[in-house]
Amino acid sequence: MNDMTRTGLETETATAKISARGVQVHYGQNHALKNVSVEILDRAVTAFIGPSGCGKSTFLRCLNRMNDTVASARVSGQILLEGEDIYDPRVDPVQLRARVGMVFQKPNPFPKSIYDNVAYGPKIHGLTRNKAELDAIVEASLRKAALWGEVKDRLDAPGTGLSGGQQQRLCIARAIATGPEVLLMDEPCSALDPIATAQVEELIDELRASFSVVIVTHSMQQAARVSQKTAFFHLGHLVEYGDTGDIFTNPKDPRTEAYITGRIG
Amino acid sequence: MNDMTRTGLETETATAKISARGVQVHYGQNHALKNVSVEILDRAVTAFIGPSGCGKSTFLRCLNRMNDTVASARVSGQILLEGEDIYDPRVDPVQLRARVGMVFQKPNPFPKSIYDNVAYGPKIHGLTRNKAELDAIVEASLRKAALWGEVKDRLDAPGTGLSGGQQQRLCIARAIATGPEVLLMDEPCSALDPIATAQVEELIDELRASFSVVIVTHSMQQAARVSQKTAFFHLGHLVEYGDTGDIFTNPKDPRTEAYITGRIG
Amino acid sequence: MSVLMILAAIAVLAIAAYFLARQRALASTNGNPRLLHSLPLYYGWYGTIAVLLPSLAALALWLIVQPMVIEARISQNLPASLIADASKRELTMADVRRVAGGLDTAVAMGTMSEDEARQVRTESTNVRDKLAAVGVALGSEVSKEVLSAAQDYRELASWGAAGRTALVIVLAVLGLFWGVTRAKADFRARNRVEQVVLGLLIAASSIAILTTVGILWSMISETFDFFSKYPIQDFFFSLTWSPNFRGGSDLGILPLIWGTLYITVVSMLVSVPIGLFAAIYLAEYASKPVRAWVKPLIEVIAGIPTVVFGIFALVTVGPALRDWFAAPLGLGDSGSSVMTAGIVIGILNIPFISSLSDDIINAVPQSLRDGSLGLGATRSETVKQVILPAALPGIVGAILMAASRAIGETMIVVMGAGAAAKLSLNPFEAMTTMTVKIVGQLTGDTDFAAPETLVAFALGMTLFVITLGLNIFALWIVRKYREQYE
Amino acid sequence: MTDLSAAPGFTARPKSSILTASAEMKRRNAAEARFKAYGMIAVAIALATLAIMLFTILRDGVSAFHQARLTFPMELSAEVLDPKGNRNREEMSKVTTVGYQKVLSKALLAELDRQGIAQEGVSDKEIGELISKDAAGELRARVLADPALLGTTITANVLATGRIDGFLKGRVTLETAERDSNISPDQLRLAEKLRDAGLLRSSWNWDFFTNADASDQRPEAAGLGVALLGSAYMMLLVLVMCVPVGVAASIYLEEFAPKNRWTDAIEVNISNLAAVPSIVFGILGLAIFINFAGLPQSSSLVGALVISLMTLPTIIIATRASIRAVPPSIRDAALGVGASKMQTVFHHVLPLAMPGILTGTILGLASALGETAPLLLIGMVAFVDNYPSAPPEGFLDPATALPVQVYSWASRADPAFIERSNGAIIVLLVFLVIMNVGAILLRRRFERRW
Amino acid sequence: MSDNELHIMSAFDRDLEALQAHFLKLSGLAERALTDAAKALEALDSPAAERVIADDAALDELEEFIQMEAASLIARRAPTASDLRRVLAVMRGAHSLERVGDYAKNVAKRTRVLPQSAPVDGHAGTIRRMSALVTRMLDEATRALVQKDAQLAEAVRKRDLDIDQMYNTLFRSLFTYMMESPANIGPAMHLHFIAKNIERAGDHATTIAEQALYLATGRMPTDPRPKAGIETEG
Amino acid sequence: MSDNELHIMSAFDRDLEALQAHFLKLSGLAERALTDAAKALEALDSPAAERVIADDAALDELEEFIQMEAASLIARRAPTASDLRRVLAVMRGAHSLERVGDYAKNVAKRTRVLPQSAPVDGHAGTIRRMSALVTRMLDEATRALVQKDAQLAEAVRKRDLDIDQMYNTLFRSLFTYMMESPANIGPAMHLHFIAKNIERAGDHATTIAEQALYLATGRMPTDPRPKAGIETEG
Ligand SMILES: Nc1ncnc2c1ncn2[C@@H]1O[C@H](COP(=O)(O)OP(=O)(O)OP(=O)(O)O)[C@@H](O)[C@H]1O
Ligand SMILES: Nc1ncnc2c1ncn2[C@@H]1O[C@H](COP(=O)(O)OP(=O)(O)OP(=O)(O)O)[C@@H](O)[C@H]1O
Ligand SMILES: [Mg+2]
Ligand SMILES: [Mg+2]
Ligand SMILES: O=P([O-])([O-])[O-]
Repeated sequence: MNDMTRTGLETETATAKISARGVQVHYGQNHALKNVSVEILDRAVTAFIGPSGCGKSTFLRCLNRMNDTVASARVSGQILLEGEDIYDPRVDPVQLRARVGMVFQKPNPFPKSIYDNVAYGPKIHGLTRNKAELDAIVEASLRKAALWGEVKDRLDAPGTGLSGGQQQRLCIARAIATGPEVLLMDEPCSALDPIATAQVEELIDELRASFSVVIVTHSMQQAARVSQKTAFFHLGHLVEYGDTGDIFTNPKDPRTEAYITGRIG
Repeated sequence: MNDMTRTGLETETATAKISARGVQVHYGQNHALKNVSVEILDRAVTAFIGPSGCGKSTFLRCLNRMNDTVASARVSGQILLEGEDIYDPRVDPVQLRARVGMVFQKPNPFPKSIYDNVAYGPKIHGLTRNKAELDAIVEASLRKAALWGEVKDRLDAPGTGLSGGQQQRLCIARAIATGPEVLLMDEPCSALDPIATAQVEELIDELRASFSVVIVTHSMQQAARVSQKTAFFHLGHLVEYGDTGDIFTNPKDPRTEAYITGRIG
Repeated sequence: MSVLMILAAIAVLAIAAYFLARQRALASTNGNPRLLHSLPLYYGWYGTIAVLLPSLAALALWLIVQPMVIEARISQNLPASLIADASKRELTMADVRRVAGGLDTAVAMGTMSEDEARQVRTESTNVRDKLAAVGVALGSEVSKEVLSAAQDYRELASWGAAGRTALVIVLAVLGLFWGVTRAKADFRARNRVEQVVLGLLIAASSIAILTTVGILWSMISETFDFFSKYPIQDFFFSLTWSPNFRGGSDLGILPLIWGTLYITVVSMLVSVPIGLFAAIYLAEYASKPVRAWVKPLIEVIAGIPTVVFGIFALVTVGPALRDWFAAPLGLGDSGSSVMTAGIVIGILNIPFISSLSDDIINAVPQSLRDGSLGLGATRSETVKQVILPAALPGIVGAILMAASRAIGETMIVVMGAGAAAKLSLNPFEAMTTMTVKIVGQLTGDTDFAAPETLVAFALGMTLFVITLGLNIFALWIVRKYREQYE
Repeated sequence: MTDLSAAPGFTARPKSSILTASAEMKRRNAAEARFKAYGMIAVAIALATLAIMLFTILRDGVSAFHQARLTFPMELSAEVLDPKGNRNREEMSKVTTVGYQKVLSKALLAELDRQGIAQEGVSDKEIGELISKDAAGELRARVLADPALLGTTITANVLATGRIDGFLKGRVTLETAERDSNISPDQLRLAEKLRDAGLLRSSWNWDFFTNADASDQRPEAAGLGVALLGSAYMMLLVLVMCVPVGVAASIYLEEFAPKNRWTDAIEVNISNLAAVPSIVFGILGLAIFINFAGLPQSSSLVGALVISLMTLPTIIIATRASIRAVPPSIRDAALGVGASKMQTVFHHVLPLAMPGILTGTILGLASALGETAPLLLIGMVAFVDNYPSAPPEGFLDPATALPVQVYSWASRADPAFIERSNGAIIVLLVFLVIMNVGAILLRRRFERRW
Repeated sequence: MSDNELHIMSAFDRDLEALQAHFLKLSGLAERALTDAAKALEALDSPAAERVIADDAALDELEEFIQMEAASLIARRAPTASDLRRVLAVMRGAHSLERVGDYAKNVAKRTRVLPQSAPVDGHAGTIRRMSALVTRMLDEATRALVQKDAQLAEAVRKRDLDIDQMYNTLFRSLFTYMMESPANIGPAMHLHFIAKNIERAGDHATTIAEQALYLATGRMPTDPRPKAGIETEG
Repeated sequence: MSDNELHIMSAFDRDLEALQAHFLKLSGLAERALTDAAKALEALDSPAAERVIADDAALDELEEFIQMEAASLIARRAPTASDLRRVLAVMRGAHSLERVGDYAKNVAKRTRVLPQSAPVDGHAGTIRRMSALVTRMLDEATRALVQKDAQLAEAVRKRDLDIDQMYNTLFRSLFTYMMESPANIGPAMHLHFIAKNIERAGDHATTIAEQALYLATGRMPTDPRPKAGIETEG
């Protein structure tokens, strides 16, 4: 059976994009994340699941140092992005975030035109020398986000006028535009209805051809649908990490089993 | 096969609690609900599913005239609660709402003690003559809402201090306390995490022993899990209404099939 | 070079620095902005800041220090008689400055040559007339000492100006070099620029603290001065207030506090019920169009200056109360009264209470309303049992703030309540408050050192402490409340 | 767990038809109606007071925009006004206003004669008193400015005295004149005839906007010029000092300040400063800017400094509120694509908060415009009849401000000043309305940008 | 394993239990059918055989009901991990039981047409013992599945070898019997197929045991089933 | 039916298609095994029979892979309605195909031990024809399932009767052959079982056709399968 290609899982080259080693996070006295070590694969979708408050978002936000903006958060341990420690004092978190993009729970387009939303990142990072280059980046990003067809005739319309699902795809396009290598998504579909959710999930599935995607989700079904790797967090611990198919048919840890079958009371 | 008791579905006496006939709702020019006729069974959970904006909430809010508070809404058609038209001019919506209770999307306990939250309805409706009776109602309601065990030692604690799932069960207890016959719930779990959701679903399943429950949900899985009857709305139409098991294994209408299998694009 | 010229020079250098630094940064990567750490404009801004920051700081410092140094030098040379005590010395220095300024003007207008100005002597010329001709009026004849001191002053000032120009320009040029040389690809220009901007922001936010410090500082020393001249227990416990500008005044604060509180209570009796009910009506009952019109209309009241309310009290309310209530009831015949001021302050506070309460009521989430209505409660039951209890802390906060406004209100009381300090229960009698007396004592033509004047500072201090207490309490309540829904 | 049987309470509510209202329900509905009525009454009271206030102000103030003037031909006799006859200004200026006064009353008398209007027991002196004391000065200035007028006959258009003006406006009646030492009923009757003859008429009063304040003797000449200019200077200064500092402080506190004791102190401080009685700021201004820093009393600069410190908290609070109203998700979004904190604030937060900032600023300025009490303490209530010069020096010149002018007129004895005081209020309110409308328009405009 | 804990949503547990209860009932029906058929054969009791044949309809119906119920449970509860394996195991187990029922019915049908003269005595006993063994295997396999008892399942699986050996013995005996006289060939053929049927029923019991192993471990057993010659295959 | 439209999430479609592709491949393997076994029998070609036996491992493995994949698909995509029926139908169909493979293997094993002298010529042809028919049925049933073609499935289901009749004919012919000489009994028994195996394979084709009907209509066919006597049952 091992010689056959499993349909759901086609991670050919399983190289690690991000390696976290013994990551601990404290919020003041609250030990929110306890010794988490995990490898985030390149060109694959990794899902973080777990009960509320188990530290999924916390860990996700460690990966692009968005936790820096929380005064009380202290991060220890090592997180390597392609072998370089992102918590090295020499690292400018602003530059890091251009490489590790983020998409949030609620679609949050800037109240600007669709074009400007996507162009913002490239502009502040000085990625382009002229308007033509910028146009090209915007178009490419929107295409990648499967939104170009829907908005190409109204790039000047405000991004906030789109529907929820389109807004979320716009946010993804915006994140893509800075040319990141990793895309972090914190419950990107929880504010969307089932149809928009399916569209975004479809997009995420396509994105893994070019990015390493990490997605936090409360919906185990969603994790099962979109991810190739799943990590289960519980009370700040990383309990189990493995192939999504295995986790959902045959988890190793009884806590994982209890959670995904709806038994933690 | 028909002579066997189907495990999921034990609706012994299928009497209609509410009959809606040709209900139409306009919001100004917007024809939000088109000729909906449906029977809500007593002692069963009926789920309303459908894409965003299809009119689920609108129809639900017709059932206890919460739409009266929306200035632009016009309702036509007939809705009978045990044979009496609830849109009859003689009907006082305030009285109606005591019989048709409602639970909302986000848990909204009053910023009072747990006890006062539950006692509020009985008090304003003058259901009790003395404190002992009130205590009895509060306890009975909390028991029914499967919350008594968790809060019986802190009835004076503020209701807002409970966890999300507990808050939602408190809201259900509050609604139960006025002794309604029908409980309407508009996406009661969409603000909850999976564990709290499961707890509330469990509660809903128990409630159908005594009430007629109507639940609007975006989650088809949820509808499948908790309901005995499912109604699928699409663009303001009631497309299909039937046993939940049938709808989810073998729907009649291609639109229902497309929606529940994730095909409406 | 004049200050204006220096500023212009710095500006030119700053602009130059912008472009040079930007250019250099770009050149360091052969024109490819992607290889720069920051966007090119940040390198430009860094250059600009490198020019501006040191030179402007030096300039400001120089401008502050130079007069001090010069005056110290000059006063050394002045005869002791002219600088006997602080006020005398101040007067003399003012004369010196004015004469020096006059000479400057004269030179500028061409009526005097530079040499003349330097050489001119009181013996040979009537300096006062000369200066009057160019529009500089001097109170008295110019004494010899003053003139020579003025000439010294000019001399030093011109040296100072030269030194200032040199220093500032040198600093600016150095800054330019610094800024431009550092503009290289891996220089973190954005971070540096942002640090400077952050510094400016912090400086701006410190002004609030400085203001409070200023308030306390301005009152504390005078208040101590007052208490050194007037016994503190008399101030706080004496029942009479009768200042006498010839001395021997009774300066008991109790009548003033009584008047203040009486007026405040009356005003709250007017504003709280009306404001609260108006807020409830607008927030819960009024239809959209009604609300859209009525709310701003009520807020118009809040926008009307208090002096207008003062006039209203003086011209309309006072006489009306007197003629319709006080006189017929035999309670007095004063147009100015506690009632007048209280009612008018009450009116003034209506929009304050109604607006704040309206905001607070609106901040109660709609879901609570839905929850209550969904249980079969009527609107008034919802308001009374759910919304008001939820909003109560906020409303109490609003009421406390309104009370502190009423206590601190000045113009209406000045114009509507009269100026007689009395301890009376009759609301139709004129009484007065602390604020009125502060104005009264400080605008009278008395010696600034007399207790009758200084008492105003003690009053101000007391008022400040009372309202501070009230406000902090109100703030605490409002904040606590706010956290409930956040 | 859900033992229904153990629920005695659930039988309490009798099952009834929804079509009939219970007695209980009727009682509750009545309570509902009462409650609603209270609210409407409260709103009605609030609006009624507003209406009464505006009504009285308009009633008492509109008349200030009209002023009675006497118009009659007058020969400028060269002998009297230029006794040396050499048209030398310096010589001519030796003739005081009293001389002109005489010329004026003589001309009026002559006109009366010419028109055949009987004096009816009003003495010549009393007729002269009909002309405002201001007229002579005005005429003198006019002649000195243009000596060629001497010897010609010009049409004099001079202010009538305040009582006559009041008489035309109905404020002064024959009865009040009985008790008035400044005017007699006879004079009023004569004025009536003058009016009928067309010599005396009421006309639009531009001088009200341009004149400086005037002494108690001639309320008819008092105007708002200096106050308007003073207020304008102050507003300009407040705008320049307050807005940048306020916005900068708000940005720091909302976006950058770490949450610690110090920023907490700043925060409490600011909320508190917003509620400190204005009179305390007056004391501050007096003690610090005048007594300590030695800035000139009554100057618009000191006024502006005091008002700025008062307004700063208001602007900070409004600005912070609108910065806070910008959803955090926008900040996350910007940080998420790699914008720095500073870029996030200046590219996204500030533009989004702009409408709120603008509105808050304008409203803060509007309330600053109406502030009176602290200005009294720093001497801006002083009588100023010279215009401040042009900025920047003008900022140091003595000036007064609109609301202070209102107050100072209101506290004068002559009822003519009350009218002017109300007139000034109308001007002040018009300014406030303009600012508020401006705020609304600006806000709209900004909001449409997206 | 934690799936012995209860689900938060008890209706899920009830559904699962109901499904398993039906499954146990089905197993009971299959076992009785097999026992009854063996008894009818031994006694050459046609009416009893008729009853076995008639009863098969109920068994088929119950099996289809279980399949529908399981499908509905998958649709409604989206089970994962051990829950999913349990449902799938029950589905496959039910299919096996239905096949067992079919075999019992075939035994009964053949019993019906066996001549009274048939040489049942010698072989029928063996067949009854075989069927008793299979019945026990079925019972244990079903229990192993419901109770997720890997050990029991493994034991059942091992026991298949015994059935195979009994079958082989019987096969040879019947073969000899056929050789004796051409007249014996007809009845012996029937007995032959009957034995084969019961052997197949034993295979199905093994299949159920394997499902129990799958359920308990998440994998199908990888070592090949113990087999005793071609006769017992296919 | 709308399930010919694509899912919003195309990975779901891909998964479903992959599953069906494997299913078709499995069907191909089973058909080839059956054909090859029949051919080996006709030619009494032991090495060919060996190959069939060896190939069965791949078939078993593919079947288990399909079962795992389908379970994983259920766990990961929580299919409902027609999607769920499709997955379940494939699971059941795969099981049937695996059984067909087992029968082919058994045929091959019996071929291996048939003496060269066996009276294959007469019967082997019939068996080959039977197996050709079954192969076609399998092919068509699989296609009916994948293409959700109720008509085709119904046709396959009807055709089962032909197989049964051929089997009955063969049965009688072999019976006669056995009577002729006791020496024939051994080989005839093997042929007998071989025929029975192929008949069972036909039954499985019918089962697959029934799954196709279930998929297309949501119900299992309620009319009883056409049957031709006890021999073809069980
Ligand atoms: N800014 C913060 N300050 C203090 N504690 C925090 C903060 N953010 C999170 N925590 C705490 O850290 C723990 C982990 O939080 P986190 O947000 O990572 O959970 P999560 O798994 O994302 O939960 P959810 O599913 O509800 O989003 C929780 O106990 C939470 O209370
Ligand atoms: N208060 C309102 N005023 C005007 N239109 C409304 C109002 N409420 C709902 N609608 C419109 O009525 C239609 C049905 O809305 P409804 O809220 O019932 O949808 P829904 O099915 O509940 O959607 P969702 O799943 O997003 O809650 C929509 O087109 C919506 O825009
Ligand atoms: Mg989270
Ligand atoms: Mg809805
Ligand atoms: O159903 P089978 O005969 O293949 O076990």
